[in-house]
Amino acid sequence: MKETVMMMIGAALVNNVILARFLGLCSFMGVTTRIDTAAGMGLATTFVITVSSMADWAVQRYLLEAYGLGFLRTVTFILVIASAVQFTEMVIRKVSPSLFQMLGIYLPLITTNCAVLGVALLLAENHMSFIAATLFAFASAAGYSLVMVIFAGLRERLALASVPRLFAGPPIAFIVAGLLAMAFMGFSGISTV
Amino acid sequence: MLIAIASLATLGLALGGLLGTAAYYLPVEEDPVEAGLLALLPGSQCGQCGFVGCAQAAAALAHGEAQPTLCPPGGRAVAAAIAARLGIQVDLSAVTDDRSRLARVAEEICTGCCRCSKACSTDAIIGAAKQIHNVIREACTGCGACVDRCPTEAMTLVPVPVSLQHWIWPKPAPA
Amino acid sequence: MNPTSAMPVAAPHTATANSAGRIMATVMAALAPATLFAFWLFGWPAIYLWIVTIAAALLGETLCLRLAGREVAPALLDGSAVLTGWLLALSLPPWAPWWIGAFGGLFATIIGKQVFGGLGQNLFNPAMVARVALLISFPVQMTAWVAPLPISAAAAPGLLAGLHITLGGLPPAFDDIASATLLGHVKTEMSRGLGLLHILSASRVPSASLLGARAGSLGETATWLIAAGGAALMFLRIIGWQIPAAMLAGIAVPAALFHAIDPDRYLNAGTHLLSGGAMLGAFFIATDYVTSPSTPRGRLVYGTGCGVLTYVIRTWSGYPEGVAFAVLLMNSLTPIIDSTIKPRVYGRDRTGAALEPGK
Amino acid sequence: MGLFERIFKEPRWGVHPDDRKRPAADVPLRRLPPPERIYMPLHQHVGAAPRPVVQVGQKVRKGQLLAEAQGNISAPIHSPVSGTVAGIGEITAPHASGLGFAAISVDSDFQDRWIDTDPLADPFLLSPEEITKRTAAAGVVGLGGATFPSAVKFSLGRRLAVGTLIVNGGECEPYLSSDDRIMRDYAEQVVDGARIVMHAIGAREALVGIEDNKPEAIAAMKIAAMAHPEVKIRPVPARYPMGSDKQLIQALTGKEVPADARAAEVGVLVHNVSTCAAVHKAIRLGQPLVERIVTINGGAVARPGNVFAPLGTLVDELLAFCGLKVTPSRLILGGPMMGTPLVHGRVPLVKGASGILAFDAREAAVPKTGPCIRCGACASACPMGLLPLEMASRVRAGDLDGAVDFDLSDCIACGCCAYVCPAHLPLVQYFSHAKGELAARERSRLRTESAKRLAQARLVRLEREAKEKAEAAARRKAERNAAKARAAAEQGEPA
Repeated sequence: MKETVMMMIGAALVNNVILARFLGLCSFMGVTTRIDTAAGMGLATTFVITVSSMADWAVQRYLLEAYGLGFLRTVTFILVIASAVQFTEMVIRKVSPSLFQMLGIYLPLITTNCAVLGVALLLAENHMSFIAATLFAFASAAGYSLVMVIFAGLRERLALASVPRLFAGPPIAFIVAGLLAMAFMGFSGISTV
Repeated sequence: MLIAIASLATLGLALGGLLGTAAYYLPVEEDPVEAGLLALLPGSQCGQCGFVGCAQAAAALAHGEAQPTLCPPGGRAVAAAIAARLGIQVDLSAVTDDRSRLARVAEEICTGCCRCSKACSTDAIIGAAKQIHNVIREACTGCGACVDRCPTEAMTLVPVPVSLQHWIWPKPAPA
Repeated sequence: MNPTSAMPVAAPHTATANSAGRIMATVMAALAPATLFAFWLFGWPAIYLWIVTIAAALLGETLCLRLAGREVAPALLDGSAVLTGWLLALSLPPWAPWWIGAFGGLFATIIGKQVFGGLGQNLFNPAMVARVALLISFPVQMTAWVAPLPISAAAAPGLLAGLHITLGGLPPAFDDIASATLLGHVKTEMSRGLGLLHILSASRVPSASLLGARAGSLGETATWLIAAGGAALMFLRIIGWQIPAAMLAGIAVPAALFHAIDPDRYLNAGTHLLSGGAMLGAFFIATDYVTSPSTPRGRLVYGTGCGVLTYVIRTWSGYPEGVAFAVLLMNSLTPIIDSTIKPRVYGRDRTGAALEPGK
Repeated sequence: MGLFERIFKEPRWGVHPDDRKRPAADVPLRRLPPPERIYMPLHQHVGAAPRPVVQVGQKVRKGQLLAEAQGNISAPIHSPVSGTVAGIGEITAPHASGLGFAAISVDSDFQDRWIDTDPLADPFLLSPEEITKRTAAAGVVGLGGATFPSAVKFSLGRRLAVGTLIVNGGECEPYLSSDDRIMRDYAEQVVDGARIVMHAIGAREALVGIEDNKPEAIAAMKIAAMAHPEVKIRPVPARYPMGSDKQLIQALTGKEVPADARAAEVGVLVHNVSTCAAVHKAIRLGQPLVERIVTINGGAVARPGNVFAPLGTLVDELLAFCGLKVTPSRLILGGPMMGTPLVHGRVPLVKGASGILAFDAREAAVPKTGPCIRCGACASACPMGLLPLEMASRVRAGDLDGAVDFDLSDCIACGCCAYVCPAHLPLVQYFSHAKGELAARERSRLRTESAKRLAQARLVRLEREAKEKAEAAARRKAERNAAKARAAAEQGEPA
């Protein structure tokens, strides 16, 4: 129990997908201009990461390892992820056309969001149980969503600040991301997973 | 090798089938964006945006081929509404607002040819043939379509003076 | 008689005499007693470091304003750069080499503040940005603490010796006064598998004395003077009670709870409150206007977050002290707190809907 | 106030500026002799402008109708002097823009001959409707500055069965003392006016809220109200903006007016003390509203005080009457917190002007603005519970909708936020600008909609015309064919 909690905290905060592993940076910079968009992206990605990690766990265990097809791992994982993304896209388009509009190109691009593949590959490396793998994937995704929303909040305020022309736009966003990563370093040592 | 091909093919087929089923149960109606945009535009088909009419402008907006600020008669209200509908940020400072100009007939030159009233998309010009025409202020959008049609240059656009009720405090100078 | 001007002057036509500069000056006055006490404890090197840090902060500010082509004098006179440097100096090891202060001061005003557009625009507390950057870049220098050696003591470095320490580093002659902070000492010993009761009963434990004569940063020693300065600021309505109270409670409540569960593993609440930057953080750092929420209820949430995160980082993470990290983390949440926790508007309920006329 | 309270008590709304009401408030009321010419603006109230009914050269008497009300919300104006109508033209409006508006100028004959008034011994025998009608005919509007036609409020109060009349004697603006003066010198008129208003709206009680920094006014009003237990004098703490309707209602009754609703919907109606006195004059004496008490104050004024002056008097003449020590650096109509800056002194006195301030250079100095440090002083000062810093930063960035999300529409422009701002940001100007922009946007949206309706109507018309044309052509063709067939048949018959 304690190990599971520590593992989840580690996945969400200490080794945060964005701030510590530097994965999923394109959506991190791309759809964080508004909090609600970032939250929508976080939810969509959380769903995709959790579902595809579960499926990938099964594929890894019962297909790739069982038949010695390790070399096919990336291809099959991408296949599974792409399907999950397509499914998510359909649901969002049906349920919230405006969110669909706002996420725009970044929604199909979840497929190539390295955070998704990254988490799946990490799981494949670590040989966790199904439950642990699912929780790890969910915690990583939650950490991703948390940072997305925090960063969107910061950028919303940044949009109102009189940033010097030289730093306006991506430069200041990267500086903020760096400072945020620095703040998250405070968690280091809580969990070693 | 065969196992690899077979397993990939099976996986692909299974996922494809899943998605197909999902697509069947989650159909999406025709893109409502264009219709929504058309509803926001003035519909006077004045052509100042460079498109033939408002429907074409709405289509261009929906496909991202035009800026939300394309509609001069709509002013900032329409530009802001379009930007909100498309979920994009737009700089409204360049959009002029508040019916700055109105058409006026110079009565001493007007020949009563009726060309201007035919061009007006909001029926804002009244007057029968051989009679001096006049502009209904409330109906004029200041689009200027009549100005081009007038053979005697009797139509002009004149600025509307700011009234007490319409005066706006200037934005404070940046500190 | 024709007093026309190009742009009409909008109401109100009268204003308070208060100004940003006056607020900063008051905060500095509130900090002064604690700083002087710490100077007395740590002697000349501490004074030199304090001067270097503030000078670097001012230099960074001037440099950026020059580059941006903006007026330098008004921005310097508002005192915010001095205050940033001052707070940073209070959070450094008192005998740290000069370049720690110089790097920190420049980092604080340039990266922490001016790249955002100057006063009021930054998202993170500049002093804490610099402290964290120093801590993760120069862990050795940033954890080289010394035991207090009052300026009046015979062994204390004098004017020139002090300068030598600041410029050239700690000479071997003073090796025996090298010490650790209480929190740092506990963390190191516990990582060796020792229990808290055992650690604290051993000799050579850094003291947690009430008066504050112990190893630590300048702002860590004079706890009661810091608290008194903070109370004065509250009395003058410069800061509200919400952030300090919530932050101290956020540290004390979990500390008391865990201490009650297992006194061998968790320090008690009093030690937590009197150690490290808890007081300085609660009264002077977390209360920074720019990077904290602007509503009373938002400040309660923010303060509680600062306190709890401080406790969590002190207790479970790799760092012995967590105030700086906690403040930065809560700074990052401030925009979200501000956009979700709003005061109730007259004539509306908490959700923003108009009240029912019948009621 | 104890230490505990200072630290832990939630700061209340509002601010406490130096009131600077004295010595002007203590100087006895003076009366301005009729000026040579007055300029009576047509549009001195909220609502439609009245229509002039006099001609140039016409002889008028004091109180004679100059322009009659038009529409539901409007008010007539009457001549403040006796004399000759000199013209109908434009004069600079008491407005920050310095734009002009229409006014009727009357040359005074210095006789001050009133029209034949119709005094009324007992107004309580009249029906409320009749009182409302007479108040409307007298041109009485809210004299506290809102200038909403009083009679319209009476009808509203009657319709919504308002039980409580609140008489606003708050006068929380610094420098101003015209309401204070009217309560001290004409307390009977105010109390009688309040009772007439109660009768007109059917209220059971009247609560007179007076800030406790006016002890003389409170004493005078208490004596005047002694015989009328239904009129209750209620001192309220002096705190700006206590004179704002919503805040005074809350302080006196504990009720809160819902957003986007009128005070009458929670069973109260607010009238200013000067308005009550004007109602008294209109009903008891039959005198229309042609003059008012105005405070002349400020560092540039030699003999500050309150002056009884005919409406339409130029500000310059009022200032000359009180004397000027130095050339004013700024002229303000109203109080320093919400008043309107005037571009020059050739501006007429209007019904809603409770004070004219002539500031010397020291008072008019505009502090240098700095960046917002997010101290939140504005948020704790805001009597409406808004977040001015958030609204202003959004307006500054051009995000008006974002400002509206922070309830910009609830801002009453009281000026507390800008007053307390340590960075001296012109917050009220940001909000006024945004409100104006939003109103312009709304106008342009309505215009777009109407243009769309017109365009559609035109399309329908063009279609109908085309159809009618086609039908007419078809009919003609059918007729021709029929005629042809008939002709063929006729030709065929004989054959």
